[in-house]
Amino acid sequence: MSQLGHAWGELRRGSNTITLFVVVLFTATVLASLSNLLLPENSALHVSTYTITLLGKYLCYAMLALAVDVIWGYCGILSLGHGAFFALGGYAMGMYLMRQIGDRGVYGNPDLPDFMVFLNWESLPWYWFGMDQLWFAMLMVGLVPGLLALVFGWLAFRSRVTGVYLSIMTQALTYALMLAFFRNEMGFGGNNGLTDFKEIAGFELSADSTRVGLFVITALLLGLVFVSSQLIMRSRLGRVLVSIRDSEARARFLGYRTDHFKVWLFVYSALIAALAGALYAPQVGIINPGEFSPVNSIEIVVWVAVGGRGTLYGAVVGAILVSYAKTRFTSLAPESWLFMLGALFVFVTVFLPKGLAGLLKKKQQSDSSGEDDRLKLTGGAGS
Amino acid sequence: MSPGRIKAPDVSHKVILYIEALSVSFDGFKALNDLSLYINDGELRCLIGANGAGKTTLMDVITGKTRCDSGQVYFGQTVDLLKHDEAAIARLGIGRKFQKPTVFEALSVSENLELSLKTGKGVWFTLMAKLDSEQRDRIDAVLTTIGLSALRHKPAGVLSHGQKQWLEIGMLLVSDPRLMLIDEPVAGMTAQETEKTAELLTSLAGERTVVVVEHDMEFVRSIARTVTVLHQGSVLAEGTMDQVQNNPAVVEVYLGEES
Amino acid sequence: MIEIRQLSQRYGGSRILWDVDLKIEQGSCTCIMGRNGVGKTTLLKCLMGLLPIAAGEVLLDGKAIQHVAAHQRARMGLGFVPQGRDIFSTLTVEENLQIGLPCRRDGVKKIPERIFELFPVLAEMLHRRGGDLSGGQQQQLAIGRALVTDPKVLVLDEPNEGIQPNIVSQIGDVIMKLNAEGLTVVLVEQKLGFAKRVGSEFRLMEKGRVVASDSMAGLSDELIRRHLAV
Amino acid sequence: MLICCFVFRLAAAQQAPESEQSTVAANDNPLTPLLQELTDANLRRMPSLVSEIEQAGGRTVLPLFMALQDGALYYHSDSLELVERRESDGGRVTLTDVFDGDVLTDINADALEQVRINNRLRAVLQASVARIRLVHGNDAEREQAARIMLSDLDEDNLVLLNEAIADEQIPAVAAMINVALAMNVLVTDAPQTDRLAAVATLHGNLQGPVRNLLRSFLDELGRNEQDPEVRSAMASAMASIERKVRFYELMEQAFYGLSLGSVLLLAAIGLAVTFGVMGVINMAHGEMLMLGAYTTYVVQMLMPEFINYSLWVAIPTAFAVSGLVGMFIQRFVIRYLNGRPLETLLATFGISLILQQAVRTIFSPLNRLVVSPDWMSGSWDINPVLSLTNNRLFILLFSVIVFVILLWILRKTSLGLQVRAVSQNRDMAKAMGIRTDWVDAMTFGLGSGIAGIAGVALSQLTNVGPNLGQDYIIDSFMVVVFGGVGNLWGTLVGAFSLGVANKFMEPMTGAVLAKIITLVFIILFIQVRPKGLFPQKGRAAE
Amino acid sequence: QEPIKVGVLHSLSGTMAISETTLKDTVLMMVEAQNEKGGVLGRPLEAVVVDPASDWPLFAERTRQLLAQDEVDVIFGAWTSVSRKAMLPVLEELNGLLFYPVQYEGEESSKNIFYTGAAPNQQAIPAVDYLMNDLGIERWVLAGTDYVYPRTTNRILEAYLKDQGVADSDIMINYTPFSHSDWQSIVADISRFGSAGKATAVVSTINGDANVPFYRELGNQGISSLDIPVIAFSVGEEELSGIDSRPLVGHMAAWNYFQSVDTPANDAFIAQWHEFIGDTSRVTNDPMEATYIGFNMWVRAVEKAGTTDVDAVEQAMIGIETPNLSGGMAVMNKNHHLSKPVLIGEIQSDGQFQVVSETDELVPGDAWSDFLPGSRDLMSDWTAPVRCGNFNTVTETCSGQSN
Ligand SMILES: Nc1ncnc2c1ncn2[C@@H]1O[C@H](COP(=O)(O)OP(=O)(O)OP(=O)(O)O)[C@@H](O)[C@H]1O
Ligand SMILES: Nc1ncnc2c1ncn2[C@@H]1O[C@H](COP(=O)(O)OP(=O)(O)OP(=O)(O)O)[C@@H](O)[C@H]1O
Ligand SMILES: NC(N)=O
Ligand SMILES: [Mg+2]
Ligand SMILES: [Mg+2]
Repeated sequence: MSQLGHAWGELRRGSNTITLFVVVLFTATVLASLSNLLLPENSALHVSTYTITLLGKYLCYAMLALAVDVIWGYCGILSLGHGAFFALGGYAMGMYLMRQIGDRGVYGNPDLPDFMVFLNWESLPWYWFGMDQLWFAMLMVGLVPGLLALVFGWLAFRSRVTGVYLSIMTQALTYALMLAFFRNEMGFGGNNGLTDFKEIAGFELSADSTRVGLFVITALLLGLVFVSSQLIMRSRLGRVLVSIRDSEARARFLGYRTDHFKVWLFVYSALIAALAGALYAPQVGIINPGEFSPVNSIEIVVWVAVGGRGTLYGAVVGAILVSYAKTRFTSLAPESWLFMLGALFVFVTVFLPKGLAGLLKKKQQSDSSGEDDRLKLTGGAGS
Repeated sequence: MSPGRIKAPDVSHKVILYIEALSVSFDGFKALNDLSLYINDGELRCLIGANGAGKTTLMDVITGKTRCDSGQVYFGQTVDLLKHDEAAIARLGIGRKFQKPTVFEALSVSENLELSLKTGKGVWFTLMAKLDSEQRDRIDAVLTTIGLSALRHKPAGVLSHGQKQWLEIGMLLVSDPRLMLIDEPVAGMTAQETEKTAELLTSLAGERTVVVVEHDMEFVRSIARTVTVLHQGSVLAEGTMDQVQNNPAVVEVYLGEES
Repeated sequence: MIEIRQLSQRYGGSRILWDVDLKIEQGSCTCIMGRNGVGKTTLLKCLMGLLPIAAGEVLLDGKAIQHVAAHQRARMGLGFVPQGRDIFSTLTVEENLQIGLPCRRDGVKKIPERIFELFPVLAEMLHRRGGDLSGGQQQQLAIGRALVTDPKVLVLDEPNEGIQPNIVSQIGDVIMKLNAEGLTVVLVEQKLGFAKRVGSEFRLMEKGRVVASDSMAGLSDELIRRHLAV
Repeated sequence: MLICCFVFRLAAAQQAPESEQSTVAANDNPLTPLLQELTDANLRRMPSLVSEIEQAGGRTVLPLFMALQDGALYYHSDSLELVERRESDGGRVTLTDVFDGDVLTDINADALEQVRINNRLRAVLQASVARIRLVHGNDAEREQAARIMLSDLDEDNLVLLNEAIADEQIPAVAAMINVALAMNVLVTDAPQTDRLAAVATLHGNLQGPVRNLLRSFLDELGRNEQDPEVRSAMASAMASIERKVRFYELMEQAFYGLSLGSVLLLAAIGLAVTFGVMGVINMAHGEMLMLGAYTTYVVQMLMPEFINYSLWVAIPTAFAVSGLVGMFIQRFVIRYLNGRPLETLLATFGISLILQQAVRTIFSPLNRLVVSPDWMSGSWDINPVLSLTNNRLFILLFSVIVFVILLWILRKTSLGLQVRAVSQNRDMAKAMGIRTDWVDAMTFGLGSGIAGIAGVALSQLTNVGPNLGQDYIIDSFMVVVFGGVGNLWGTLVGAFSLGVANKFMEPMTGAVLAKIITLVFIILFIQVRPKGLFPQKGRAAE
Repeated sequence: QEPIKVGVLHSLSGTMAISETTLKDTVLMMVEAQNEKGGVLGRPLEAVVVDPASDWPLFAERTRQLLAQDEVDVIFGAWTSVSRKAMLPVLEELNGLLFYPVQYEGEESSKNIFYTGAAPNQQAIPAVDYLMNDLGIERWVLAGTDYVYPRTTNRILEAYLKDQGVADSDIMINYTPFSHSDWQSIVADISRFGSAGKATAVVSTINGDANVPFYRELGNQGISSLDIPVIAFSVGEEELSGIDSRPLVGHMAAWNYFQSVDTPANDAFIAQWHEFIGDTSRVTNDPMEATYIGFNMWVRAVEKAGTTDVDAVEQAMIGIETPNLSGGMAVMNKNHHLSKPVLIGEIQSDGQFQVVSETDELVPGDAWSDFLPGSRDLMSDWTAPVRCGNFNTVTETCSGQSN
């Protein structure tokens, strides 16, 4: 109880980034949703369902970026394989959505998804059981990626795999999963993945209201994840994480079992990623092994870096901005958008080492910095 | 709620640290060679010896950083340190200051101290942890002692070399360990600071056990009761400062003529 | 030999060095002293070109070098022994020493025997990784490494930190010997005894400024109390 | 008449060989109408036409058949004269007389039409050629002809073989013919002793048809040999064959493994420099490979006449191109990221996108055609079950040479020493007089240049397209990390062991699963040795 | 006049750009040519090109963008089946119209998609028939990239071959990942499989990028079309232009079109293409012809319907005939698939194919394979009264997406 109170206190006490973030997020969400549902389609202010879906996707990406920032920005664990957890979450949700199709598939088979019918599967593989229940699927959304993160993290962090070794191993992980999910024998639809979803929890996926609903839920959960991550990073736990980032050995000599912390954080981050994936699948309408591709995971890292690692809002902003840029560029300049995107990445790294958030901070600082700094700095020992 | 509490070591035989027949080698090079050493509870022990004699390595073994080839290390009568990892050893109450100051550069000075506090170190504990007023006072006191009060909110990364040395000492103090292993605390300090450190360490002994490695003979002289001299991985001499100082072997390999 | 004029330096927003003026005579052994954090290391790094300066001039033999790249300064005869030694840890002792050879103006391609005469332990450890050496051994290696470049000025930042007493006096002897042979020495040193033994000049720093300079004989107790006491 | 002229040439050609005096007069040469028919026969008629030509012309039609087989037989659309049309690498066309090989200059190449040919016809031609060569070919040709006949023991062939064995001097050829005859003995109702002798001849013979024949005798549903003595002899002959085959298959697998390893090594070795030694997480490494491969393409475009030498030009050129691009990247981007290794990932990822799109824009998104020089095509046939492909052999050799050179540069030149110093402590390196900027640029250029060289090799194995780099980047990182960052030997051992492991798994698991297993293995291996196969040792590494 | 908008949704970057960029250019060429002829319904055509970047979810997003934002009247796009699958729900939700120009695995028929590439029965089955009857092949290697098109095709072929009395032991199936580049052991396996004394052929559904190293390895291991012929369903002129085809002479491909087809229509098309792209060395291929047919049919259908309204055009499409490039007429059937001739070509040393076999009649594309148990009873008919893409002829119900 007292901890809750404490958390609330944290939340209120000068937490203006949190407040600002939450306010902006919710205003935007509410405005967008209302204007989609209430305004007539020809109104200038009408937000199209296309835009809502797009925004929903961006928010999922933002959540994913947040997941990466939590481990990379605060604990120095650079995961080049976070797409794996995202995709697993997406697949768990996708399996549920597939089961919801029921006998409306092209073959009209009430039990087997279409791809199983035409590849002659006799019956549903065991790991598909229970996936027709939303609660069970949601459990799996957390459980499967969570367990994977736990096992992988436990192995890696206990054996003190660090730095680029860890990064490359996470890449190997997602790459291996990609190859595995490509295999049709796995029973996840091979290269095509899962698609042609019809409904979620009884709501037609193609209905505007369902899309807006999913969008709002995504925004809510993003807000929640943001606040909880922010609280974690402000607690002593957050400082321990930073200390592990700076000098893991030293933290160990202070009595912290750094591997526990890292495993815990890794699982937490994987869960966020999985949640993002679960929200992503119904909004985008397809989940396939491409999500496991190492390049996707690198892109996540790029979002975080562009936004500014080590600041949660930076990650969110980076994800949304880069995704938006990609959306715009691919239609504005289909033949040369890669030049622009590539140049953007180079520009940001060279000129904005701390990302966009760093730019913001610098501005704030230069506004308030004065000459009296020297007094604080040259104190010397004792006096 | 104090999950951090750990049973005190069994010091019924007065000895808090047993080191017996310890050997460590790196690629065939013997850094420690059949070394035996006993530290009494509450003692202030100075460890001196030539560069490369194995002093830091000894601390590495005690704190779990380096695995030994053979030998035994006991904390009190019962705790076999070789069976514990770094974190567990730290939680047993063995604190250490490193030869090369290592602090958490991105954290502020006071956060460095906060993390060193003697409290729970588990994930859940730290998630919920909050500084109580007693701890706050303790941090303030230590900040004053190490002279970094004015820099408490600065990231430790911007400290000068000597300031980092002090911060490390501060981190050790605030963690209130049973056994302190201090590697070269006064390197890079002015004479006056050295004196101050000497006072500090002397005042700590008694309640805690302190093992200091230092090359500054003046400093050693000013704090030492028992001095152990290591040479090429084993004990060369042990005794009071005077005894050691007049030991020709020690003079030969370590002190040189002028001291 | 070396002259520093109105040197200022800042780390990001905070200023560390304030209009430092400093003169070092050819053949002198100048000790720079001051409490922790007053900016001694910063000053030396500015001299070596390892930190950008905000304003001011650095002259070597009357030539302005503040815009000369660090590696050029090394080739012009500034040898540096940094605080904390900064040994190339995965290079062997021999390689650590060889690194400096191309700097030599006399074109010698072999590590001079002289180094091993000064620091016999380096000869014993020739093929071990620099990073494996104990702190004291590393310190000797760092000095040896700087000497390989055959410098005109040797710049040392607290060279005795963590060194066993007999080696300290040995290092002192070496410095004095080299100094006597005409090598100019700039030395940051906290230990008064050592400074007094080897130094011919002193400069006292306080909060980023040089507050006193004189020959070593002029280092009064008053100055010590004012600028070095805790 | 033009036809006259053609027939005259034909007659002259038939006169040429001394051994077989043609008695056929020019006018009633039975070949003439057949050859004329060749120009407009449809593909169904062709096989029988070819046999008739063989009957009528004997060995004289061999060049004609060879040209036809290669699709190089053309006829003039008006005169119907048959000519051989060959095109050199550079696209220069030479027309020659089909029979005497004289270069023809008086024929308009544009008026030529190809004599069409398909697979069925090729098979017929192959048999015909073998028959002619068994009698008239040189040693190697005779041996090959006999070998081809092993799988086609019809009566005509047997007659030829029996004739040929009579005066065959060369043991290898005789042995091959004897094998054929022995096989024939087995399938006919010969007495037991003959059959046993035949089996003895076939004992341990690795030729595919021999194996198939013996297998069918041992197969109860096949010929099912009844005579127990013969049967047991056959079984032992078969066992010895299978033992050998198994052995050679193992060799073959090992070679495949090493060869895959050599590709991994080549792909990774440049990364071992830029990533392993310099610490730059170089996501654009794959694109350096790609640039090397495209350089090969451009070089071949520029010297179409000298494809056989093009690689020797491409290697230094690719080194220069990729190296310069690498230096450019280093100077204008990576230099600003010193001490921020993780950020290099981001910037180089951006660069890789730019480079990919750049080649897409310049060279189109399509794969480019890179030709293998003759000396890299084909294979070294050690025996019928073991042959090593030349391109793989060369690449294996090449990878080792590149490795040794790189090792030498890093170990024995001052650049090697300096780059290690710089990557460890830039400031201190500066203070030691090292031009860190220069060292960085050179090293990055070296790593990239080597990647370019690797690209030349890859162009001989796989697609030269904008995605080439993406296909290798992950494997490269895997190899470097598995071997141990900063250790070239680790990269070598890592590459070869992953290659071999993969290839030994593949037959059991298939390519996909083998790759997955390899990845999982690497993940688990790193748990045991968190710094790879050859970790950096010492205090500093902790 | 307000232009009619034509969406072009082919990957211009990423792994699929290799194949798809050409199709984007083809559509642009057709649009340009049509505008020169005065557009459609008197209105000019305007191409809206976007890049889904070989990223499957992006195909869905871009489809939505084209339909909802840009309000295009028709989309020409997609190559891989997965991209089409990703687009399909959006097309149906927003009632868009897609022309899909690539050979595919079948097992689909959407009201909103016209399939102008080959279904398995228009490529795979005739190819196998040719090998079996004309070349006497008895032993089969079904090699493919591990994804749905090869999987389905091979499943159909396996069933078909067994129907024809081929033993299990005479079929070898092998799957490799996308862009597989190390073919040494697989080719060696094929070679061993083929040396058992029976005529052996490889039926290859190996996808684009993996083909170069595959054929190179075949060449280097000395496996010629005489030893073990390979017949491919995904290797066309464009793929061959990146391979040295000299060692491959005699290996085969089955398509509905080859550049070498000698017809006036084809000559004109090739000339038009060369002029448009400004490079006479560029080749044409089957998906281009499929795009060509699809585009012409759409123009005819719009003119017939007098509107670009999707429902009207969809109905107008059925029964439309336009010339194909190989001489005959292509017919759009009720199941949204074409009737086309099937050609088998042998690779020539110049990278072109020589047609060695051609079906006498047009083969109607089959949306649902007769050789798969799940789809045997399904048929597709988008005309009244059935109006269903997957009508079960046994239960007489229409299941799935058409509801
Ligand atoms: N990880 C290691 N690998 C190889 N050799 C090592 C390693 N750690 C220590 N050594 C060697 O062991 C010996 C003892 O080193 P140690 O640091 O314990 O000496 P020390 O007594 O602390 O010296 P100093 O007073 O100079 O700090 C040295 O010669 C050192 O080179
Ligand atoms: N990278 C940095 N960023 C910001 N401030 C710094 C940085 N490095 C040093 N400082 C500050 O600059 C001041 C001078 O540091 P410097 O290292 O020059 O001191 P010093 O005189 O060498 O001290 P010591 O005797 O402890 O070595 C200190 O107050 C330190 O906190
Ligand atoms: N439809 C295909 N070839 O993927
Ligand atoms: Mg030590
Ligand atoms: Mg200093």
